[in-house]
Amino acid sequence: MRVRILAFAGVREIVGAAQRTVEVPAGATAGRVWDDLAREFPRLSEIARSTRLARNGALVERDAALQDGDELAVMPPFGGG
Amino acid sequence: MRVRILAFAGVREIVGAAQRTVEVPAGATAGRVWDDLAREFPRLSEIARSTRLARNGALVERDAALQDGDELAVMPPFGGG
Amino acid sequence: MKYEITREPLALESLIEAVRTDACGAVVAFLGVVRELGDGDQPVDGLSYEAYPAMALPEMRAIGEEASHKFGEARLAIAHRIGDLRLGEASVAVAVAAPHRGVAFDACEYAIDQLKERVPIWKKEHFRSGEARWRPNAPRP
Amino acid sequence: MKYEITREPLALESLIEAVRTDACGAVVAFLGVVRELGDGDQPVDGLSYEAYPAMALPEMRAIGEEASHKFGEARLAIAHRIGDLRLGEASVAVAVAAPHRGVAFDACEYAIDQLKERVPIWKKEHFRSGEARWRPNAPRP
Repeated sequence: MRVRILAFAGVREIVGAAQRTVEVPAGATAGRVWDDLAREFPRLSEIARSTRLARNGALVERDAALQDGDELAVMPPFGGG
Repeated sequence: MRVRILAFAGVREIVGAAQRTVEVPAGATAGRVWDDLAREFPRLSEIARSTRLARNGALVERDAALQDGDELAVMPPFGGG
Repeated sequence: MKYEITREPLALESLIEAVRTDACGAVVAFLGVVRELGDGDQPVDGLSYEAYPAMALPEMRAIGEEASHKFGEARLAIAHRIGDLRLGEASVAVAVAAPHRGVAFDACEYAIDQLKERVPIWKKEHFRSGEARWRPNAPRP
Repeated sequence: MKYEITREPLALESLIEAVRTDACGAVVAFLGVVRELGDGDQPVDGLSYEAYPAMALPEMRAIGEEASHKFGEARLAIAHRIGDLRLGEASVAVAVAAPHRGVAFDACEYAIDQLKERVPIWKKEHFRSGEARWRPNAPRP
Protein backbone atom coordinates (compact mmCIF):
# COMPACT_ATOMS: atom_id res chain seq x y z
CA MET A 1 0.00 0.00 0.00
CA ARG A 2 1.00 3.63 -0.41
CA VAL A 3 1.39 6.14 2.40
CA ARG A 4 2.21 9.80 2.07
CA ILE A 5 4.72 11.10 4.61
CA LEU A 6 4.47 14.79 5.53
CA ALA A 7 7.71 16.08 6.99
CA PHE A 8 7.94 19.33 8.95
CA ALA A 9 10.61 21.70 10.24
CA GLY A 10 13.89 19.94 11.04
CA VAL A 11 12.58 16.62 9.70
CA ARG A 12 11.68 18.25 6.39
CA GLU A 13 15.14 19.77 6.11
CA ILE A 14 16.90 16.46 6.73
CA VAL A 15 14.64 14.53 4.37
CA GLY A 16 14.97 17.29 1.80
CA ALA A 17 11.26 17.29 0.93
CA ALA A 18 7.99 18.27 2.58
CA GLN A 19 6.22 15.19 1.18
CA ARG A 20 7.24 11.78 -0.02
CA THR A 21 5.15 8.78 -0.96
CA VAL A 22 6.36 5.36 0.19
CA GLU A 23 5.29 1.81 -0.62
CA VAL A 24 4.87 -0.26 2.57
CA PRO A 25 3.42 -3.70 3.38
CA ALA A 26 -0.30 -3.85 4.17
CA GLY A 27 -0.94 -3.23 7.88
CA ALA A 28 2.33 -1.39 8.47
CA THR A 29 2.22 0.74 11.61
CA ALA A 30 2.97 4.45 11.88
CA GLY A 31 6.07 3.60 13.91
CA ARG A 32 7.34 1.20 11.23
CA VAL A 33 7.07 3.86 8.50
CA TRP A 34 8.85 6.40 10.69
CA ASP A 35 11.61 3.90 11.58
CA ASP A 36 12.19 3.19 7.89
CA LEU A 37 12.56 6.92 7.22
CA ALA A 38 14.93 7.35 10.19
CA ARG A 39 17.04 4.46 8.91
CA GLU A 40 17.34 6.09 5.51
CA PHE A 41 18.28 9.46 7.09
CA PRO A 42 20.48 8.73 10.11
CA ARG A 43 20.52 12.44 11.12
CA LEU A 44 16.86 12.00 12.08
CA SER A 45 17.90 9.86 15.04
CA GLU A 46 18.75 12.89 17.18
CA ILE A 47 15.17 14.19 16.97
CA ALA A 48 13.41 10.83 16.71
CA ARG A 49 12.62 10.54 20.39
CA SER A 50 10.75 13.83 20.65
CA THR A 51 8.88 13.45 17.38
CA ARG A 52 5.15 12.83 17.29
CA LEU A 53 3.11 11.18 14.57
CA ALA A 54 -0.29 12.09 13.17
CA ARG A 55 -2.42 10.02 10.79
CA ASN A 56 -4.71 12.09 8.58
CA GLY A 57 -4.45 15.05 10.96
CA ALA A 58 -4.95 13.24 14.28
CA LEU A 59 -2.18 12.29 16.71
CA VAL A 60 -1.51 8.52 16.84
CA GLU A 61 0.81 6.23 18.75
CA ARG A 62 3.55 4.28 17.00
CA ASP A 63 1.45 1.10 16.94
CA ALA A 64 -1.40 2.62 14.90
CA ALA A 65 -1.98 0.59 11.73
CA LEU A 66 -2.02 2.60 8.52
CA GLN A 67 -4.24 2.14 5.51
CA ASP A 68 -3.63 2.68 1.85
CA GLY A 69 -3.72 6.41 1.05
CA ASP A 70 -3.10 7.59 4.62
CA GLU A 71 -1.13 10.74 5.33
CA LEU A 72 1.44 10.29 8.07
CA ALA A 73 2.74 13.56 9.52
CA VAL A 74 6.13 13.39 11.23
CA MET A 75 6.22 16.27 13.70
CA PRO A 76 9.10 17.52 15.83
CA PRO A 77 8.19 19.48 19.02
CA PHE A 78 5.94 22.45 18.28
CA GLY A 79 7.19 26.03 18.31
CA GLY A 80 4.13 28.11 17.49
CA GLY A 81 3.10 31.27 19.27
CA MET B 1 -9.99 83.25 52.06
CA ARG B 2 -11.24 81.94 48.73
CA VAL B 3 -11.55 78.29 47.78
CA ARG B 4 -12.59 76.89 44.43
CA ILE B 5 -14.97 73.91 44.62
CA LEU B 6 -14.85 71.44 41.71
CA ALA B 7 -18.04 69.38 41.48
CA PHE B 8 -18.26 66.16 39.48
CA ALA B 9 -20.93 63.80 38.16
CA GLY B 10 -24.05 63.73 40.36
CA VAL B 11 -22.67 66.48 42.62
CA ARG B 12 -22.13 68.74 39.62
CA GLU B 13 -25.67 68.15 38.42
CA ILE B 14 -27.20 68.99 41.80
CA VAL B 15 -25.04 72.08 42.29
CA GLY B 16 -25.73 73.11 38.70
CA ALA B 17 -22.12 74.07 37.99
CA ALA B 18 -18.77 72.32 37.59
CA GLN B 19 -16.99 75.03 39.57
CA ARG B 20 -17.89 77.60 42.16
CA THR B 21 -15.72 79.90 44.24
CA VAL B 22 -16.63 80.35 47.91
CA GLU B 23 -15.42 82.70 50.62
CA VAL B 24 -14.65 80.83 53.86
CA PRO B 25 -12.94 81.74 57.19
CA ALA B 26 -9.16 81.27 57.34
CA GLY B 27 -8.25 77.70 58.35
CA ALA B 28 -11.57 76.20 57.27
CA THR B 29 -11.34 72.45 56.75
CA ALA B 30 -12.26 70.49 53.62
CA GLY B 31 -15.14 68.92 55.54
CA ARG B 32 -16.47 72.31 56.59
CA VAL B 33 -16.59 73.57 53.00
CA TRP B 34 -18.31 70.37 51.85
CA ASP B 35 -20.84 70.58 54.72
CA ASP B 36 -21.69 74.17 53.76
CA LEU B 37 -22.33 73.04 50.17
CA ALA B 38 -24.46 70.10 51.30
CA ARG B 39 -26.50 72.43 53.49
CA GLU B 40 -27.15 74.72 50.54
CA PHE B 41 -28.18 71.76 48.32
CA PRO B 42 -30.08 69.28 50.51
CA ARG B 43 -30.24 66.70 47.67
CA LEU B 44 -26.49 66.24 48.16
CA SER B 45 -27.16 64.50 51.47
CA GLU B 46 -27.99 61.20 49.80
CA ILE B 47 -24.52 60.95 48.23
CA ALA B 48 -22.61 62.78 50.97
CA ARG B 49 -21.50 59.65 52.79
CA SER B 50 -19.81 58.04 49.80
CA THR B 51 -18.19 61.23 48.53
CA ARG B 52 -14.46 61.78 48.73
CA LEU B 53 -12.58 65.07 48.84
CA ALA B 54 -9.34 66.06 47.11
CA ARG B 55 -7.31 69.21 47.71
CA ASN B 56 -5.31 70.38 44.69
CA GLY B 57 -5.53 66.92 43.12
CA ALA B 58 -4.68 64.80 46.18
CA LEU B 59 -7.19 62.91 48.33
CA VAL B 60 -7.64 64.46 51.79
CA GLU B 61 -9.63 63.69 54.90
CA ARG B 62 -12.40 65.98 56.13
CA ASP B 63 -10.12 67.58 58.75
CA ALA B 64 -7.55 68.84 56.21
CA ALA B 65 -7.12 72.60 56.58
CA LEU B 66 -7.48 74.59 53.36
CA GLN B 67 -5.49 77.58 52.24
CA ASP B 68 -6.41 80.59 50.16
CA GLY B 69 -6.60 79.61 46.48
CA ASP B 70 -7.00 75.88 47.08
CA GLU B 71 -9.07 73.71 44.75
CA LEU B 72 -11.39 71.34 46.59
CA ALA B 73 -12.74 68.51 44.44
CA VAL B 74 -15.96 66.88 45.62
CA MET B 75 -16.00 63.38 44.16
CA PRO B 76 -18.76 60.76 44.23
CA PRO B 77 -17.69 57.10 43.82
CA PHE B 78 -15.67 56.52 40.65
CA GLY B 79 -17.12 54.83 37.58
CA GLY B 80 -14.23 54.78 35.10
CA GLY B 81 -13.24 51.81 32.99
CA MET C 1 4.73 55.33 28.83
CA LYS C 2 1.62 57.05 27.40
CA TYR C 3 -1.35 58.17 29.45
CA GLU C 4 -4.24 60.10 28.05
CA ILE C 5 -7.80 61.25 28.57
CA THR C 6 -9.42 62.14 25.29
CA ARG C 7 -12.73 62.91 23.62
CA GLU C 8 -11.62 61.10 20.45
CA PRO C 9 -12.18 57.39 19.67
CA LEU C 10 -9.40 55.27 21.19
CA ALA C 11 -6.76 53.95 18.79
CA LEU C 12 -5.44 50.66 20.14
CA GLU C 13 -2.75 50.25 17.48
CA SER C 14 -1.09 53.52 18.43
CA LEU C 15 -1.05 52.55 22.12
CA ILE C 16 0.57 49.24 21.21
CA GLU C 17 3.13 51.05 19.07
CA ALA C 18 3.88 53.32 22.05
CA VAL C 19 4.81 50.42 24.35
CA ARG C 20 6.45 47.86 22.06
CA THR C 21 10.21 47.57 21.85
CA ASP C 22 12.45 44.96 20.24
CA ALA C 23 12.93 43.40 23.69
CA CYS C 24 9.21 42.61 23.96
CA GLY C 25 7.85 39.25 22.84
CA ALA C 26 4.35 39.73 24.24
CA VAL C 27 1.69 42.40 23.97
CA VAL C 28 -1.54 42.20 25.97
CA ALA C 29 -4.29 44.74 25.45
CA PHE C 30 -7.57 45.41 27.20
CA LEU C 31 -10.53 47.36 25.84
CA GLY C 32 -13.54 48.29 27.92
CA VAL C 33 -16.49 48.57 25.57
CA VAL C 34 -19.99 50.01 26.00
CA ARG C 35 -22.34 47.05 26.24
CA GLU C 36 -26.06 46.78 25.96
CA LEU C 37 -26.63 45.60 29.51
CA GLY C 38 -24.55 47.67 31.88
CA ASP C 39 -24.05 46.79 35.50
CA GLY C 40 -27.76 47.21 35.98
CA ASP C 41 -30.17 45.18 33.93
CA GLN C 42 -31.78 47.87 31.82
CA PRO C 43 -30.55 48.12 28.23
CA VAL C 44 -28.46 51.21 27.58
CA ASP C 45 -27.90 52.88 24.26
CA GLY C 46 -24.95 54.93 25.39
CA LEU C 47 -22.76 56.08 28.24
CA SER C 48 -21.19 59.40 29.05
CA TYR C 49 -17.95 59.74 30.94
CA GLU C 50 -16.57 62.71 32.82
CA ALA C 51 -13.10 63.01 34.39
CA TYR C 52 -11.06 65.20 36.70
CA PRO C 53 -8.00 65.16 34.43
CA ALA C 54 -5.64 67.04 36.76
CA MET C 55 -6.00 64.18 39.23
CA ALA C 56 -6.86 61.31 36.87
CA LEU C 57 -3.80 61.57 34.64
CA PRO C 58 -1.24 61.45 37.48
CA GLU C 59 -3.16 58.52 38.98
CA MET C 60 -3.15 56.67 35.63
CA ARG C 61 0.59 57.29 35.41
CA ALA C 62 1.11 56.03 38.98
CA ILE C 63 -0.83 52.85 38.19
CA GLY C 64 1.22 52.34 35.01
CA GLU C 65 4.45 52.75 36.91
CA GLU C 66 3.39 50.36 39.65
CA ALA C 67 2.32 47.76 37.09
CA SER C 68 5.56 48.12 35.15
CA HIS C 69 7.61 46.77 38.06
CA LYS C 70 5.21 44.73 40.15
CA PHE C 71 5.24 41.50 38.08
CA GLY C 72 8.52 41.87 36.18
CA GLU C 73 9.57 44.31 33.50
CA ALA C 74 6.65 45.74 31.48
CA ARG C 75 5.73 48.88 29.55
CA LEU C 76 2.21 50.30 29.77
CA ALA C 77 -0.04 52.78 28.03
CA ILE C 78 -3.48 53.70 29.37
CA ALA C 79 -6.10 55.82 27.61
CA HIS C 80 -9.60 56.73 28.74
CA ARG C 81 -12.23 58.34 26.59
CA ILE C 82 -14.66 60.93 27.95
CA GLY C 83 -17.81 62.45 26.51
CA ASP C 84 -20.69 60.57 24.91
CA LEU C 85 -20.09 56.98 23.78
CA ARG C 86 -22.40 54.69 21.85
CA LEU C 87 -22.84 50.95 22.07
CA GLY C 88 -19.70 49.11 20.96
CA GLU C 89 -17.33 52.04 21.43
CA ALA C 90 -14.30 51.64 23.67
CA SER C 91 -14.19 53.72 26.86
CA VAL C 92 -10.79 52.56 28.10
CA ALA C 93 -7.74 50.94 26.55
CA VAL C 94 -4.70 49.44 28.26
CA ALA C 95 -1.72 48.18 26.25
CA VAL C 96 1.15 46.30 27.87
CA ALA C 97 4.36 45.04 26.29
CA ALA C 98 6.81 42.76 28.08
CA PRO C 99 9.50 40.24 27.27
CA HIS C 100 7.18 37.39 28.36
CA ARG C 101 3.45 36.97 28.30
CA GLY C 102 2.80 36.12 31.96
CA VAL C 103 4.03 39.52 33.08
CA ALA C 104 2.05 41.27 30.34
CA PHE C 105 -1.23 39.57 31.35
CA ASP C 106 -0.69 40.29 35.05
CA ALA C 107 0.26 43.94 34.52
CA CYS C 108 -2.69 44.55 32.18
CA GLU C 109 -5.23 43.07 34.58
CA TYR C 110 -3.72 44.97 37.52
CA ALA C 111 -3.89 48.26 35.61
CA ILE C 112 -7.56 47.99 34.70
CA ASP C 113 -8.52 46.78 38.20
CA GLN C 114 -6.71 49.72 39.78
CA LEU C 115 -8.05 52.23 37.28
CA LYS C 116 -11.62 51.35 38.17
CA GLU C 117 -10.86 51.80 41.84
CA ARG C 118 -8.55 54.80 41.96
CA VAL C 119 -8.98 57.08 38.97
CA PRO C 120 -11.48 59.98 39.26
CA ILE C 121 -13.66 59.26 36.24
CA TRP C 122 -17.46 58.97 36.31
CA LYS C 123 -19.91 57.14 34.10
CA LYS C 124 -23.53 57.92 33.36
CA GLU C 125 -25.74 55.23 31.87
CA HIS C 126 -28.30 56.41 29.34
CA PHE C 127 -31.09 53.85 29.21
CA ARG C 128 -33.19 53.17 26.18
CA SER C 129 -36.19 54.25 28.25
CA GLY C 130 -34.79 57.79 28.22
CA GLU C 131 -33.77 57.69 31.88
CA ALA C 132 -30.19 58.05 32.98
CA ARG C 133 -28.13 57.46 36.11
CA TRP C 134 -24.60 57.79 37.40
CA ARG C 135 -23.20 54.30 37.88
CA PRO C 136 -20.32 53.77 40.31
CA ASN C 137 -18.02 50.78 39.89
CA ALA C 138 -18.83 47.83 42.10
CA PRO C 139 -16.32 47.37 44.93
CA ARG C 140 -13.80 44.66 44.12
CA PRO C 141 -14.78 41.19 45.30
CA MET D 1 -15.29 32.44 15.78
CA LYS D 2 -12.42 33.12 13.36
CA TYR D 3 -9.35 30.94 13.05
CA GLU D 4 -6.67 31.49 10.45
CA ILE D 5 -3.17 30.69 9.36
CA THR D 6 -1.87 33.30 6.99
CA ARG D 7 1.25 34.63 5.28
CA GLU D 8 -0.03 38.21 5.59
CA PRO D 9 0.65 40.58 8.50
CA LEU D 10 -1.88 40.03 11.29
CA ALA D 11 -4.62 42.63 11.65
CA LEU D 12 -5.66 42.82 15.29
CA GLU D 13 -8.53 45.24 14.71
CA SER D 14 -10.28 42.85 12.34
CA LEU D 15 -9.96 39.98 14.83
CA ILE D 16 -11.49 42.18 17.53
CA GLU D 17 -14.29 43.16 15.17
CA ALA D 18 -14.93 39.46 14.53
CA VAL D 19 -15.51 38.64 18.20
CA ARG D 20 -17.18 41.75 19.62
CA THR D 21 -20.94 41.88 20.12
CA ASP D 22 -23.17 44.35 21.94
CA ALA D 23 -23.28 41.94 24.89
CA CYS D 24 -19.51 42.24 25.41
CA GLY D 25 -18.09 44.80 27.79
CA ALA D 26 -14.52 43.51 27.69
CA VAL D 27 -12.04 42.71 24.95
CA VAL D 28 -8.65 41.18 25.75
CA ALA D 29 -6.08 40.66 23.02
CA PHE D 30 -2.70 38.96 22.93
CA LEU D 31 0.01 39.47 20.34
CA GLY D 32 3.15 37.37 20.18
CA VAL D 33 5.87 39.49 18.64
CA VAL D 34 9.32 38.65 17.25
CA ARG D 35 11.83 39.89 19.80
CA GLU D 36 15.52 40.45 19.63
CA LEU D 37 16.47 37.87 22.20
CA GLY D 38 14.50 34.72 21.59
CA ASP D 39 14.33 31.88 24.03
CA GLY D 40 18.05 31.43 23.55
CA ASP D 41 20.40 34.29 24.24
CA GLN D 42 21.67 35.05 20.76
CA PRO D 43 20.13 38.08 19.04
CA VAL D 44 17.83 37.17 16.18
CA ASP D 45 16.90 39.37 13.26
CA GLY D 46 13.96 37.28 12.18
CA LEU D 47 11.95 34.10 12.59
CA SER D 48 10.30 31.82 10.11
CA TYR D 49 7.21 29.80 10.90
CA GLU D 50 5.84 26.72 9.20
CA ALA D 51 2.52 24.99 9.91
CA TYR D 52 0.57 21.83 9.19
CA PRO D 53 -2.67 23.72 8.44
CA ALA D 54 -4.92 20.67 7.99
CA MET D 55 -4.22 19.78 11.62
CA ALA D 56 -3.39 23.21 13.04
CA LEU D 57 -6.65 24.92 12.08
CA PRO D 58 -8.94 22.29 13.68
CA GLU D 59 -6.75 22.37 16.78
CA MET D 60 -6.96 26.17 16.95
CA ARG D 61 -10.73 25.91 16.62
CA ALA D 62 -10.89 23.25 19.36
CA ILE D 63 -8.87 25.49 21.69
CA GLY D 64 -11.13 28.44 20.92
CA GLU D 65 -14.22 26.39 21.66
CA GLU D 66 -12.80 25.06 24.92
CA ALA D 67 -11.82 28.56 26.00
CA SER D 68 -15.21 29.98 25.08
CA HIS D 69 -16.93 27.88 27.77
CA LYS D 70 -14.27 27.05 30.32
CA PHE D 71 -14.31 30.31 32.29
CA GLY D 72 -17.73 31.69 31.38
CA GLU D 73 -19.15 32.91 28.10
CA ALA D 74 -16.50 34.25 25.71
CA ARG D 75 -15.91 34.63 21.98
CA LEU D 76 -12.46 33.99 20.50
CA ALA D 77 -10.50 34.55 17.33
CA ILE D 78 -7.01 33.12 16.82
CA ALA D 79 -4.67 33.89 13.93
CA HIS D 80 -1.13 32.65 13.31
CA ARG D 81 1.21 33.99 10.70
CA ILE D 82 3.63 31.76 8.80
CA GLY D 83 6.58 32.52 6.54
CA ASP D 84 9.39 34.95 7.28
CA LEU D 85 8.89 37.54 10.03
CA ARG D 86 11.13 40.39 11.03
CA LEU D 87 11.81 41.90 14.44
CA GLY D 88 8.67 43.52 15.86
CA GLU D 89 6.19 41.69 13.64
CA ALA D 90 3.38 39.68 15.24
CA SER D 91 3.43 35.91 14.80
CA VAL D 92 0.21 35.15 16.65
CA ALA D 93 -2.87 37.09 17.69
CA VAL D 94 -5.68 36.07 20.02
CA ALA D 95 -8.74 38.28 20.52
CA VAL D 96 -11.38 37.52 23.14
CA ALA D 97 -14.63 39.32 23.85
CA ALA D 98 -16.79 38.60 26.88
CA PRO D 99 -19.42 40.32 29.00
CA HIS D 100 -16.87 40.75 31.83
CA ARG D 101 -13.12 41.17 31.87
CA GLY D 102 -12.12 38.30 34.18
CA VAL D 103 -13.44 35.72 31.75
CA ALA D 104 -11.79 37.49 28.81
CA PHE D 105 -8.37 37.53 30.49
CA ASP D 106 -8.62 33.87 31.53
CA ALA D 107 -9.79 32.66 28.12
CA CYS D 108 -7.10 34.62 26.29
CA GLU D 109 -4.29 33.29 28.47
CA TYR D 110 -5.65 29.75 28.19
CA ALA D 111 -5.80 29.98 24.40
CA ILE D 112 -2.21 31.12 23.93
CA ASP D 113 -0.90 28.58 26.47
CA GLN D 114 -2.71 25.75 24.70
CA LEU D 115 -1.73 26.95 21.25
CA LYS D 116 1.94 26.76 22.12
CA GLU D 117 1.49 23.25 23.41
CA ARG D 118 -0.96 21.66 20.98
CA VAL D 119 -0.90 23.35 17.58
CA PRO D 120 1.47 21.93 14.92
CA ILE D 121 3.43 25.05 14.05
CA TRP D 122 7.21 25.33 14.03
CA LYS D 123 9.57 28.24 14.47
CA LYS D 124 13.07 28.74 13.16
CA GLU D 125 15.28 31.40 14.71
CA HIS D 126 17.56 33.27 12.34
CA PHE D 127 20.44 34.66 14.33
CA ARG D 128 22.31 37.79 13.44
CA SER D 129 25.41 35.64 13.14
CA GLY D 130 23.85 34.00 10.08
CA GLU D 131 23.16 30.72 11.86
CA ALA D 132 19.65 29.37 12.31
CA ARG D 133 17.92 26.73 14.38
CA TRP D 134 14.47 25.28 14.97
CA ARG D 135 13.31 26.31 18.42
CA PRO D 136 10.66 24.24 20.19
CA ASN D 137 8.49 25.81 22.87
CA ALA D 138 9.63 25.19 26.42
CA PRO D 139 7.41 22.73 28.28
CA ARG D 140 4.98 24.53 30.56
CA PRO D 141 6.23 25.08 34.11
